[in-house]
Amino acid sequence: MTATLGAPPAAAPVTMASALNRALADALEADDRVLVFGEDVGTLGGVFRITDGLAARFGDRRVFDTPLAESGIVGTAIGMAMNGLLPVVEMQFDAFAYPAFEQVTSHLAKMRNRTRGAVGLPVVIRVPYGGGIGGVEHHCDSSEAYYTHTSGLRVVAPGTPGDAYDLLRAAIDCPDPVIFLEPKRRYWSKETTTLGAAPLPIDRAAVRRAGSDVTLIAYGGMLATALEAAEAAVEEGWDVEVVDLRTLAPFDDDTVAASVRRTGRAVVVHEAQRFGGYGAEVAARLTEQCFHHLAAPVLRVTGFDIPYPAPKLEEHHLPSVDRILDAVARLQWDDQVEPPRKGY
Amino acid sequence: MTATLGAPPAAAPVTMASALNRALADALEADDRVLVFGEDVGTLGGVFRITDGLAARFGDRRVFDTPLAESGIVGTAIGMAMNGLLPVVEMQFDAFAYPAFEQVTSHLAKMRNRTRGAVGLPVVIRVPYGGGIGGVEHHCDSSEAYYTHTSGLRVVAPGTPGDAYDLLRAAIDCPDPVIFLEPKRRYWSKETTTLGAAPLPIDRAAVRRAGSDVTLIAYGGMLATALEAAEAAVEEGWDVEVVDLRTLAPFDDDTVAASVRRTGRAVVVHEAQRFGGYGAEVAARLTEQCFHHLAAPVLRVTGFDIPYPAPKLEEHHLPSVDRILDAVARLQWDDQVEPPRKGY
Amino acid sequence: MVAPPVPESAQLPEELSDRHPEALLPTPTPLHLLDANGREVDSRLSMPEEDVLLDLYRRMVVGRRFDAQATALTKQGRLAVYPSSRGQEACEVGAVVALRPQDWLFPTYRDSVALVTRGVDPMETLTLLRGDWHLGYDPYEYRVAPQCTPLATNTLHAVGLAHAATVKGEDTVALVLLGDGATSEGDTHEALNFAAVWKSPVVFLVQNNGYAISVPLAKQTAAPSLAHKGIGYGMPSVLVDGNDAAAVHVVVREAVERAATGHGPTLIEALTYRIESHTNADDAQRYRDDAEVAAWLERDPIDRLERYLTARGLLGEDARAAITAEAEGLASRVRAGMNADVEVDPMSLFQHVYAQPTLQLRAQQQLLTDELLQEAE
Amino acid sequence: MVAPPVPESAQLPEELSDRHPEALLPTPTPLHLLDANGREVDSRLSMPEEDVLLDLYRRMVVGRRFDAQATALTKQGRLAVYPSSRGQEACEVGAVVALRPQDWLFPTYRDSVALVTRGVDPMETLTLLRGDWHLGYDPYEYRVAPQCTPLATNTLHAVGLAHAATVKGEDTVALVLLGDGATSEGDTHEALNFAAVWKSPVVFLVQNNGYAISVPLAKQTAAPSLAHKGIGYGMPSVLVDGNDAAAVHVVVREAVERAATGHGPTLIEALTYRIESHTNADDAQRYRDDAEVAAWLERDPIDRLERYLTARGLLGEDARAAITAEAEGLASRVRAGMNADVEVDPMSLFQHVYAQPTLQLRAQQQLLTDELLQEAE
Ligand SMILES: Cc1ncc(C[n+]2csc(CCOP(=O)(O)OP(=O)(O)O)c2C)c(N)n1
Ligand SMILES: Cc1ncc(C[n+]2csc(CCOP(=O)(O)OP(=O)(O)O)c2C)c(N)n1
Ligand SMILES: [Mg+2]
Ligand SMILES: [Mg+2]
Repeated sequence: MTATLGAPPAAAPVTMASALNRALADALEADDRVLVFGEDVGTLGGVFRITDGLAARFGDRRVFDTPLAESGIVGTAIGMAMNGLLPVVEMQFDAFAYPAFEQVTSHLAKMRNRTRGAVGLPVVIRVPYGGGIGGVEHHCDSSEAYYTHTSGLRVVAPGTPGDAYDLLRAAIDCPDPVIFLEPKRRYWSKETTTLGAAPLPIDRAAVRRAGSDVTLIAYGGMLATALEAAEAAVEEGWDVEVVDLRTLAPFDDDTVAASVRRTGRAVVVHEAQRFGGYGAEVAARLTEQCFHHLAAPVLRVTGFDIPYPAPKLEEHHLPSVDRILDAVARLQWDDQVEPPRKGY
Repeated sequence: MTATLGAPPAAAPVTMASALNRALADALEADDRVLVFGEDVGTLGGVFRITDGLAARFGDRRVFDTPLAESGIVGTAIGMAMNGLLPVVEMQFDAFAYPAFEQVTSHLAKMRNRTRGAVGLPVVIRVPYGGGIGGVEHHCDSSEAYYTHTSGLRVVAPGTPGDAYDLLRAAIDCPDPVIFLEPKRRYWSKETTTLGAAPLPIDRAAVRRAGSDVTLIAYGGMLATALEAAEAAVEEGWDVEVVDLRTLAPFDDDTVAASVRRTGRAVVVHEAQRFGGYGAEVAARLTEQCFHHLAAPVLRVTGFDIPYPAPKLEEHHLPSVDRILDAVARLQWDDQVEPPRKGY
Repeated sequence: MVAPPVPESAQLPEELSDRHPEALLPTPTPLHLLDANGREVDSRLSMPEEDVLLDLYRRMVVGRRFDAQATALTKQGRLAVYPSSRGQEACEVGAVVALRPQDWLFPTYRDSVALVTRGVDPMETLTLLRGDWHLGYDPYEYRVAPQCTPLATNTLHAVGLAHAATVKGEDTVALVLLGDGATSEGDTHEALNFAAVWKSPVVFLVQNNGYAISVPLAKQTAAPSLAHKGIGYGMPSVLVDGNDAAAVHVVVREAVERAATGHGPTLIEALTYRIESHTNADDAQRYRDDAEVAAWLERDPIDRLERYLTARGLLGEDARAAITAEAEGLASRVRAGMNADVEVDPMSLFQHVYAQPTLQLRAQQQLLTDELLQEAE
Repeated sequence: MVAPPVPESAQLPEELSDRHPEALLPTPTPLHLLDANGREVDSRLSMPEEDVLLDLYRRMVVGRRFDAQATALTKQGRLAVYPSSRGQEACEVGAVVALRPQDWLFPTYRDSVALVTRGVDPMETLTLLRGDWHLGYDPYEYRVAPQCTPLATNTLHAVGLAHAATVKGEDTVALVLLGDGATSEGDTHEALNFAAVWKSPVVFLVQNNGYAISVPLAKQTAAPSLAHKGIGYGMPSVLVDGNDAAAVHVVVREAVERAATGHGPTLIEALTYRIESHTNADDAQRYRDDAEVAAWLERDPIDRLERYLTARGLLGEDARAAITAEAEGLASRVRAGMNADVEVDPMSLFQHVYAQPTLQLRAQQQLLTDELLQEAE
């Protein structure tokens, strides 16, 4: 292999925002059927500039602003998908996807099944989600639990720029509808990577940091916090493994359960409110699958059961490194009552 | 006490439908601020006849049909509650509440908190939910997980006629917004009871059947099935306790955890799809609270992760007595590997 | 301000509507071609060709027979539920016959007669209502979307499909059916707006049958007519007698033509009446008078066209006999089909939830398989 | 069909609209009282009393000063975000001054100047935008609903509140503000419809400022005007020059009067322009020309009324000085208030989620308390 021929492009620092922009551009380039639309995604390039430059490059037939109506955006995307197109739509902020809830649950999620496979709906709904950016009310919701509970949807939440690229390309290629959750707080985070060089399949979790004592399970906006906590735990003498779910539904049981069986302890982390949150599913299914390997219950570090707080208080609501470490500390490291099980 | 004065009214057989009707009538009678409205609830008395006769009795100023728009119904109910009324609205079927999702999540659930307690919204949303009645698509959803995950809402699901009465009266009296889930399949079930004679508080679970070997946790449409399973389990030699949650959120940890600590084994049952379902929360929190008392993981018996099936196949989807018994059987009764823990 | 006169033709060049928005308003009374007695009336519409009229008649008779058969099957417990189109045949047939093969139909639960008219296999039409599965036909085969139950949601699908046709440069028009009640839903508003802004080739046909289950129109809207909503979107609108198949047909045909030639969407309100209860599970006597039903029976869409055709000598004994035979043939096929028990494979529950079954669904399928084996033992 | 002439007054008796639905349409050009140079024009509206005009002027000047101060505070990082009303003062002030004490205002995020005009404490107005809490004032104190961010959802709250007033026999009118973009949401449709069917005492004021963030009106609607939507609900509608405070005021006052006297809701579209970017976080240069902004600056609502008042000798030096002093006083109070750091008690996170804190929330509060104690150590 020479330096000029077939050499992979050099890795370069890239933000998640520009990785997403590149994924959209490459998908538009690769397949004429891809359309990008939503509120302010055309001329403006989106309020987060994720679609910056796309309308100019691909024309307003393929990248365009719609009237201001989210049910309308998702409902027409469904019709377009029925007619052979691949719509990628943007909901401007998480809570502003709620008006489309009926179209998502009653149609987008069910159409393939209702029609016995005749009508698939390869629609991607991009949702900037989560907090940590000082946004005012309604701008920081984490609504993954609503979507992951809805059979027929795939739900994806990248935690790194590289994954943002790979997962968005995979979501657009996917024949199933995908709710694509973009962690706002990570839009401007950087990674030095070669986009698209070695994509992991869309439905696979990834072990981001190997460790033997406890498994931290995170995704999207909380991945970086979990990794930070894992580093901080070294000081406490804990060897922490971090699993990045990448795809929330369907769940990669194999990867996650293997990790938890290895470590015997697990903490799942998310920003969303705790009760009935996605972490409950993770905890319940891991307990079902790994009960005899668990030295302690699977713990959850989550937002509180409150409406997302105002900017001045969000730091208290959001899972922090300390709160994660506190949970890890509660995992009965010196359990006198219960002897360590087989393997520990 | 004489036979004529102060004697409680004699217990009589009553269906859940008529208990609900009576609760509405008594609430309308008791408080002028109560209004009942929705689609077809006036002249027709509702498609399930839950509001039968109310418009005639209380007039169309207090019981009335709205235009056909669920976001409109919930949104105007919010405005009415802001102005001192107590709206009790009906969503005709479970899936037809989805158009109101934004009003429910972004306003109904949050208003009290946003306004620092200045504006409470004592709205009750009645939702006939669940299947088992041979209904066609979109008529049999179980959407409790969407609501229980939404901080600020109370979610209630009666399993018996007596409770239907008590809980609906309590919901209407409650200063918080309540999603009131009525199990369609139980509308015509009967109980011999004196309505309102001895109501349990709205946020308390009830042990419906005492037992020492395992706790079945159920609510709404699955309560009867769980009780049936408990009876059938006697033959297998299992002494099954049945806890009726009554209120799904906020959760009555004390009652449920006490039962599970006693029995050391638990199965939670619901019709809704499994992944991210309400049962995940129940399993996760009981495991957190009772880990050292558990002889086996908390198991879930739920609908499959599919859109609600057509009438001919629903029996295969819905938790049955057999499926519950199978789960109970999987609770490692003769666990050779792990010795029974303290207390068992 | 005095509004300019409305032009004679519904084929409204866009410049005109820009200069004179009032041209987007419907006529104050419904357009029609035949009065209730089947007599031709003065109209701005022109009468369709004779073979078209005969075709409309034939399909209405066949459609009604199908409808009656389906209703009968509910009484025998062979259908879980059936929302009848009886009385609305002029809308269902008149509109569908105006579609070209490449066009799409977006029907509701009410519109089984429209499906049969479009050529959907009658047994496939009834799959949903028999409770076998959510849908019995392949939408692409007939260019008919699944019958839609969540009200008004199909309006947006129609706009999306039509817009995609525009994007792809295809000559396809989408006709979406909705009821008077469904016009109150937010989705209807969003669909009318998207269609108008995008100038999508869509025809919105509101079958205003006076009720949304038990709720009469007066509790649904205070508008002069539902067609008066069009101008608020910049969309031409038409009010038509929905029991006059010829008029419905012409009006929809014009709208399809407008759409196909790049002039954008049309909103049509057809005034009609549902003769049966909302579904067999409903009891219409709780909310409407027999006298009202009787008055509408006088305006029956089939009788009306039959009188016209008979008076013009276009409907001889032979033709009648052939149509009756066709209708009875269909009915007996439906009876036979519905009386045969259909087995639905429980394993199909897990198919097509995703393009590829997930590991979790495979495990759940295994659980059910085991249960069924155990039961069989 | 020739439409009947529109009657002179907006005070439309209902019978008339029944007979002549076209009477519900807006005028083809916006109603106004003053041209861009502050000269009185021929109008079907009558000029408000002089003290009212002076009051409108004063409040616009004060409102603009407040707005400028808030914008400045975003640059200093003292406000998380601020959506400016600059350029829209005629709408915000003209409308709010038309409300009676017992009426309610349902504003959006854009309408801080409307709040200040209504008398909401300026510091309480900014609580949301400073990021202290979601709302700084007690809605019942001012009869002002929380500023609404989810677009169009407040239209339904206004209808509900107004309907409740009717049910309770109270004389209360609800004025709801929304933008041109918000008219595309389904909730707007449902609200207009419910209000019209219920004849609720509501006034819908659409501030059409030409853009929804970056999206121009032409991509939002194809309607002749947004006011043309009224007829589709059977609701009278008015198109008004939104930079003419006197005209906005009179039109809203008439609508409030109609509502209060049992004649139901009115839809008003006011044509205006937002001079600043959508919020301080937005960059309007990405989607509109400086020339367009310049043209609208020529139509400034304050200048216009100032010229009129000055020409009529109603605005002397003393009055000007007093108004300037009031505005500057407000601005410096706002500056002082915003420069003082406000502590927000983290424990307030758990309050008012329910009327009584749940056991779970108490446990979560304990967790946070412990954390904070640990940190403090
Ligand atoms: C979103 C939604 N809400 C409620 C229903 C329940 N529902 C089914 S049909 C119907 C009445 C519809 O009336 P209309 O649109 O006039 O149609 P018609 O039945 O008269 O043909 C209602 C309320 C539904 N299917 N979808
Ligand atoms: C339901 C919903 N969708 C999207 C948004 C994001 N958003 C905030 S303001 C805005 C534009 C609103 O335009 P318009 O209604 O014209 O009001 P203006 O800002 O011009 O006053 C958008 C899209 C929102 N707040 N709510
Ligand atoms: Mg109808
Ligand atoms: Mg605007």
